[in-house]
Amino acid sequence: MSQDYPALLVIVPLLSAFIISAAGWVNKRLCFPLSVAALSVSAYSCIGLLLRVLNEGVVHYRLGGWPPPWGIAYYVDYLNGLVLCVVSVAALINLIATKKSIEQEFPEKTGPFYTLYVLFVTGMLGITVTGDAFNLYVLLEIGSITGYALLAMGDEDRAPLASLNYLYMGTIGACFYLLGVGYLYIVTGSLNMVDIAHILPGLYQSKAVTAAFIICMVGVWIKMAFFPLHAWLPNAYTFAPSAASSLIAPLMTKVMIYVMIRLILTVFTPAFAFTTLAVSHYIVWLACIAIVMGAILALAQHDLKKMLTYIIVAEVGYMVGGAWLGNRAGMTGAVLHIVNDALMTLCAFLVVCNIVYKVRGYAFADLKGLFAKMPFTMGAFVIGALSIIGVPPTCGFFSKWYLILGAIQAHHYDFMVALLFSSLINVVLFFRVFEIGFYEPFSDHEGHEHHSAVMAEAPLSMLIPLYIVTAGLILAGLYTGDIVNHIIRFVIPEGFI
Amino acid sequence: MPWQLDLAILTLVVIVGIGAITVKDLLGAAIMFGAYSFMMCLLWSIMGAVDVAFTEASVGAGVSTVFFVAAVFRTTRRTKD
Amino acid sequence: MKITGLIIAVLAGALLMYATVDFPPFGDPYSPASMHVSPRYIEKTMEETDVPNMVTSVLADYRGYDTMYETTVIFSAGVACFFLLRIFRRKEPGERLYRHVLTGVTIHVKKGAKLPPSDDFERIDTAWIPHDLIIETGCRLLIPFIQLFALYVIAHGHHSPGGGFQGGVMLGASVILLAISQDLRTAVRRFSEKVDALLCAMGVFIYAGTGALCLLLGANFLDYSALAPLLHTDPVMARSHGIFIVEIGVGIAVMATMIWIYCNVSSKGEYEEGL
Amino acid sequence: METITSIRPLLAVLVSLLITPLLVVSGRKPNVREAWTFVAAVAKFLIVLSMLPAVLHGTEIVYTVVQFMPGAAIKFRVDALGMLFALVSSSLWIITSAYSIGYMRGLKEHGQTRYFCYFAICLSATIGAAFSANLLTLYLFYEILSLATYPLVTHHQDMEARSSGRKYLLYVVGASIGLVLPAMLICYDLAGTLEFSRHGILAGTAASRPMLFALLLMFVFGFAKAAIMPMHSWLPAAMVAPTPVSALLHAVAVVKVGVFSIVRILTGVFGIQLLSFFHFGTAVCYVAAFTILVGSFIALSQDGLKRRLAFSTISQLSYIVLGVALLSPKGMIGGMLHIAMHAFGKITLFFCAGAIFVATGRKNISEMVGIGRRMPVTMAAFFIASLSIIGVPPCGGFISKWYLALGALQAHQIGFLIVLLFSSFLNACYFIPITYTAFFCRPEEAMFENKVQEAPLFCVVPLVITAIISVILLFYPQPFFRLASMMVENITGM
Amino acid sequence: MGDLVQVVIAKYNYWIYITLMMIGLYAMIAKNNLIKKIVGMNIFQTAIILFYISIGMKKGGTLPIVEHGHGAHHHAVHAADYINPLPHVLMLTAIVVSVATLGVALALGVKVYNRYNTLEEDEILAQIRKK
Repeated sequence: MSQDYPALLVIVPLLSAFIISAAGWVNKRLCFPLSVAALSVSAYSCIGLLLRVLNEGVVHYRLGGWPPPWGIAYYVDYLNGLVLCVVSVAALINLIATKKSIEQEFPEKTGPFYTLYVLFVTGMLGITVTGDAFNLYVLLEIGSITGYALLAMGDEDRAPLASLNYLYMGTIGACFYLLGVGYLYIVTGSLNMVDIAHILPGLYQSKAVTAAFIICMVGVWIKMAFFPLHAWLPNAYTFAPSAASSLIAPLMTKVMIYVMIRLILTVFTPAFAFTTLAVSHYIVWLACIAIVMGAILALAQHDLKKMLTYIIVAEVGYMVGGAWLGNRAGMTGAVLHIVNDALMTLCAFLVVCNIVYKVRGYAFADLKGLFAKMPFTMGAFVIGALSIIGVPPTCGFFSKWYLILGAIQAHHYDFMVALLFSSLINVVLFFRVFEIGFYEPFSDHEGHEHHSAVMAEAPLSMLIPLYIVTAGLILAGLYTGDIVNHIIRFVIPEGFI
Repeated sequence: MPWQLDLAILTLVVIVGIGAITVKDLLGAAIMFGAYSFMMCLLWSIMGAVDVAFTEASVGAGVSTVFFVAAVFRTTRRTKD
Repeated sequence: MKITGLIIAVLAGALLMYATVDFPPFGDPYSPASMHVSPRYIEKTMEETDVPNMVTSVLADYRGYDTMYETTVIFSAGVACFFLLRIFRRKEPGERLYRHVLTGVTIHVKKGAKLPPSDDFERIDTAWIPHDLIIETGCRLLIPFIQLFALYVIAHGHHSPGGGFQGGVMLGASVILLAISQDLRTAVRRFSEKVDALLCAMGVFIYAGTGALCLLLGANFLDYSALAPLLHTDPVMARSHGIFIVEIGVGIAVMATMIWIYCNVSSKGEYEEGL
Repeated sequence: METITSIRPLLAVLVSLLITPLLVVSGRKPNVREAWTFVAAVAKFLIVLSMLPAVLHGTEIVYTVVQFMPGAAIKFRVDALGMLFALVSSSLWIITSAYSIGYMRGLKEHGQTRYFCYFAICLSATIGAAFSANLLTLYLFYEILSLATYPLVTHHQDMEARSSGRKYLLYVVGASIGLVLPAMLICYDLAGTLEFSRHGILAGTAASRPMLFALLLMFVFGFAKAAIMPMHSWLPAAMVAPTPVSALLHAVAVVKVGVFSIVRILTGVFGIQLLSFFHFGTAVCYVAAFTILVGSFIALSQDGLKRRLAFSTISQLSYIVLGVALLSPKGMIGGMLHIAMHAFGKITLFFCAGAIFVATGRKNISEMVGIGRRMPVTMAAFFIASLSIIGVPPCGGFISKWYLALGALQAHQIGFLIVLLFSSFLNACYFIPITYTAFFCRPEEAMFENKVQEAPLFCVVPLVITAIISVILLFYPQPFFRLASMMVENITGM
Repeated sequence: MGDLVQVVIAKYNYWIYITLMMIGLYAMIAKNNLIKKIVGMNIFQTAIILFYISIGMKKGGTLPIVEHGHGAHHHAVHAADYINPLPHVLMLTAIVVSVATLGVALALGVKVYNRYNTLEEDEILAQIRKK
C-alpha cells in the first residue's frame, strides 16, 4: 500500500472527481462527503509520502511500469514532499471550511463545483509530484482550466471578463512553458527532468538551452503573476466566488513558485542558472520592484479582497527574489515562504469568506464595526495579518528572517530594504482595516449606527477550520527550526553556499 | 515529398493565419480559422504525422470551427478589428 | 496596445529565431531528439505492446499517463462549460410553437391552450428554425455512416492512424451534425443531457479505472500487463488489450464532451433553439 | 557562574497569558473577573519572587522553549538585571490592578473585559522581555507588547484615540521593524548568534567601526519605546489612554521595556569593552543628555498634568540610558536603580493624576489651585513622589541620582554631572509649584466647592502604598541595589 | 544559391512556426475583440504544435506504423526508418488541450456577451467605468 502513495495521492481525487460529477446528477448532497473523503485520502497519502521521504530519501514511482526516461516517472524528494503536504492539507481544510458559503453561492451547481474543485486539487498535486516535464504541462492545463471556470462564477458583472483575461494570459504562460520544453527536447531528446539534468551539462553553451530557460521562466512567471506579468491576478481573484478564491489564491501561485524552484534546482541545475547565465542580479532587482509595486498598489485599494490580492503579488516577489539570491539562506527562505504564505493566504481568504458569508460584501465600507459583530473571525484575521506583517512568533516572521538573511549574505541590501518596506506597508494596510473594524460604528440595514452591534458570527463549521489554520500559522512559526533542519536543508543541493 | 510543395503550403498557412486575425467579420474569421487548421492538417500529413493530422482535421478543422460558429451565432459577427 | 503587442511579439520572435541557430537541421534523422528516447518506441513497440502503430502504443501505454490527463482535460472542459453557462430556470414562454411535420406549417399555441395529441406536430423554439427536407434527410442518411466510420477508427487504432480521440470526435460531430441539421431539441431528445454528462464521466472513469485496476492487481498504476490473468493472455497481449480498453474510454469521453460543450455554447446553456 | 534549568520563567510569562480566556468567559461578572486578575497578578509576583533567592546567590535560571536555528531561540535567562525589572513590574501590577478597578468603575468605562485582557497580555510580554536570554526573544516580546498596548492606548475608540494610536504604531512598530529587525539580522550575520553575553555578541566579530556605529544607532533609536529624542513624540500622544494604562504602561512597562532593551543592547550585545574602545558610550551619552534637558524644558511649559508627567518621563528615561552609557560601574548601578526608583515615583504621580480626574474630572494644572485642601492624601502622596523624582531625600530617587552623579564623576564626565544637576533643578521647577498651589493658596482662590472629596478607596489606597514604598526605598534599597551591583560586577568583571 | 536553399529548407519550418506564433501572440495582445483573441490563441497553440512536429520529422523516414505488422516479430525495425512518434503523441495531447481551452474560452466569451452585449473589450471597460 505505502509504496503506491505517489500514485494514490493523485489518482484518488481524480477517480472521485468522476464519481462526484456523476453523483451530482443523482443527489447533490452526496458531493460534499465524497470530496472530503477523496481529499482526506489524498492528504493522508501525502503525509505518509513525506514521512517515507524523511525515512528513506527520494522516492521513485514508475507509471505504467516503464522505466524512465521512456515512461513517465514520479520523483518525490523533500521539496515536493513538503509542497504536496501543504497543497493537499490546505485544499482539504478549505473544502470543509467553505461548505456553507458554497451552498450559499451555488445553490444548484454544487455538483460541478465540487467536481472542478477536486480536479483543480488533482492538477496542483500532479504538478507537484510529477518528474516529467511534459506531464507537468498537461496537469498545469487541468489546474488552469478548472481554475478559469471556478473563478468565473463570482460577481456577474466583472468575474467572466477577468477570468477570460486570466485565460489568455494563462494560455500564453502554459504555451511558453510547453515551448521551452520543446526546446529542451530538441537538444536533449528527453522529457524526464532528471534525465534532462544529466544530459544538459554538455550543452550549457547552446543558445537553444538558454532560450529554453528564458521561455520556461517567463511562462512560469506569467502563471505566478510575477510583477510585470501580474495584471490578470487581482481582478480574477477579487471577483471570484469566495470559496474559489480561497482555494486558488493559496495554491496556484505557490505551486508555480515550486515549479520555478524545481526548474532551477533539478532541471537546469544551479550551476547553469546562477553561474552560466549571470542574470540572477537583474531578477532580484525585478523582485524588489515587484515587492514595492505590490505593496504600493495594495495601498491604493478600497476593498479587502483586492488588497489581499496585491499583497499576493508582493509575496510572489519575496519568493522569486529569495530563490534567485542564489545562496542557502535565500533559497531556504523561499521554500519556507511557500509553506507559510500558503497558510497565511488561506487564513486571510477564509476570513474574507466568512465576512462575505455574513455581510455579503468585502469593501472597506462593509467592515465597519466588524470587531464587535464577528469577534472570532476578526481575531483569526488579526493573527493572519500579524503573520503577513511578519511579527514573531507567527510563521511569516521566520521566512522573512531567512529571506533578509539571504539578502544580507548576498549583499543585496536593496532586496532587504524592499522586504522591510513592504512589511511596513503591510502594517499600514492591516491596521487601516483594523481601524475601520474597530472604530467605525456598525451600521445595520436600517442605517442605525451603534457600537454594540449584535454579534452575528459565522457558523462553527467555518470558524473551526479557520482556527485550525490560525493555529497552524503559530505552530509553523514555532517549529520553523524542525522544518528547516529536517526537510528544507536537504532540498538545497550541496555546494550551495 | 518535394520541398517546394512543403514551402508552398507553409507560406499559405501563414497567409491564411494572417487572414484569420485581420478579417473584419467574426464568422469569416471562424471560417478562415477552419481553413488554417485544414492547411495545418495537410502540412502535417506531408510531414508524416498522420495521427496528428487526423486529429487536427477532426478537432481543429471540424469541431473547433463548429464551436466558433456556434459562439459567433450566440454573440455577434460585428467586430472593429 | 497594438504597438506594445507588436514589440513584444517581435522581441519574443527574435529570441526564438536566435535560438534556432543551434537547432539540428530540419529532418535530420540523427538529431538528439530522434536518437535518445524515441528509438526504443520504434523498435520495441511490437515486442513490448504488440501494437504496430507506434503513436497509439506510446500514446496509450508508454505515456498513457499523459493521455489519461489529456482526457481529463477534455472532461474538465465539459464540466466547466456546463458550470459556466447552464441555466436551469425554465422560463415559460407566452406562447409555444408547434410545426406540422408534413406540411411544415408553424402553429402558435397560446399559453394554457392544448393541441390535439398526435405525432404530426413537433415542438420548436423559434419560428425561424429552418425546415429543409433535403438537408434533414441527407444528414439522417449521412450520420450512421459517420458513426460507423468513427467506430472503425476507434477499433482499428492499433494498426492504422486514428484511435480514441479521432473516433470520439467524429462520433460527437455526428450528433452535432444532427443538432445543426434539425435543431438542438431533436438532438437532445435523442441524447439527453444527463446521459451525456454520465457518459462523459464514465469514459474517463474507464481509463483511470483500468489503471487503478492494475494498481489493485499489485502492479504499478496503468501497468496493463497486470491484466493478463483477467484477460487470459500473455502480458504483451494484455497491454494491447489494455490499450484498446482505454481507447474506448477515451472515445466515449471525447464524444460526450464535444456534444456537451456544443449544446451549452450554442444555446447559452438554455438547451433551446441551438444553432 | 552556575546556571540551573527551570520552567519557572516560562510560567511567570504564561500565567497572565493563560488567565485571559477566563477573563473573557467571566466578562459578564465583573467581580469574578477582577478576582481572576488578582489571582494572576499575585501568582506572577510569587513566581518571580521565588526565583529571587537563587538569583541573589548568583545563579542564573535558564529555560529554552524552542530552538529555531543555531544561536536563535525562544530562551529565557533570569539574571540580576532582568530580575530587578521583573520584580518592579510584577509587584506594581498588583497595585495597578486594584487601582484600575477603582478607576474604571469610578468612570464606568466601556469594554472593561477587553481592557483587563490586554493588560494581562502586556504584563506577560513585559516579564518575557525582562527574562529574555537573546535578542530574538527580546524582539518577540517587544513586538507583542507594542501590539497588545494598541487597544489599551486607543481604549476610548474616538477620533483622538485613533490618531494617537496611529502615532503610537508609526513610531513604535515602525521603528522596530524598520531598524531593529535589520540590525538584529546583521548582528546574526556577523556573529552567528544572538545570545546575550557578558562580553557582548559583537565583541569578537570583524565589523568595521562605522558599521558598528550604524548598528548602535539603529538599536538605540529602533527601540522607540525608550522615547529617546527624536523618537519620543508618541509618548505624550499616548496619554489619551485611561490613567491606569498611562501609569503602568507609560511609567513602568512599555517605556521601561524600551530602556531595558537599550541597556541589554549596550551591555549584552556590544559589551562594555567594545563601547569604551570605540568611545560609543559618550555618543549615546550626548543623545541622552540632550533628551534629558529638552524633555525637562518642554515639561515646564505643559499645562495638562498627564502631558507634563509624560515629558518628565521622557527625560527621566534618558537618565537610565545616560547612566549605563557612562560605562562607569557606579553610573550603571545608578541607571539600573533608577529603573526601580523612577517606576515607583512616577506611578504614584500618575495615580494621583487619575485620582484627581476621577474625583473632579479636571486634567489641567491651572485648574487645580487649592485642590490639596479637598484631597489632602492624594496631594501628599503626589508631593512625596515628586520629591522622589527630583531626587532629594527622603525618597528613593535620591539614591539613584546620587549614584548617577558619582558615575559621572567616576567617568570624568563633569559635563554630564552638570546636566544631571541642572535637570534635577528643572524637575523641581515643574513639580513643586503644583503642590504649592494645591495647598497654599488663599481660600477665595480655591477652585473647588466643598462637595469635592477624595477619590474612591480603590484609587487612594494604591497611591498611598506606592508613595510609602518610594520612601522606604531610601532606607532599604535592597534587593534592588544588590541586584544592580551584581549585574554590574557581572558585566565589568570587577 | 544551392546551399542557401539548403539553409532555407533546413530552418524554414522553424521560421514559419515562429512567424505563426508571433501572429497569434500579437493577436492575443493587440486585438480588441474577445473572439479574435481566441482565434489568435488557437493560432498560437497550433504554431507550437507545428514546431513539435518539425522536431519529429526525419528525412527518409516513413509513417510511424510498423509495416506488415503481425507475424513479423523477427523482422528487425530500424529507428532511422520511421519518423519519431514521440512528438506526435505529445501534440495529440496539445491539440486536445487546445480544443478544451477553446471551449472554455468561448463559454466565457458568451457569458461576457450576455452581460454587456458586446465583444469589444474597450466598450466593455467603458461600461464598467460608467458604473
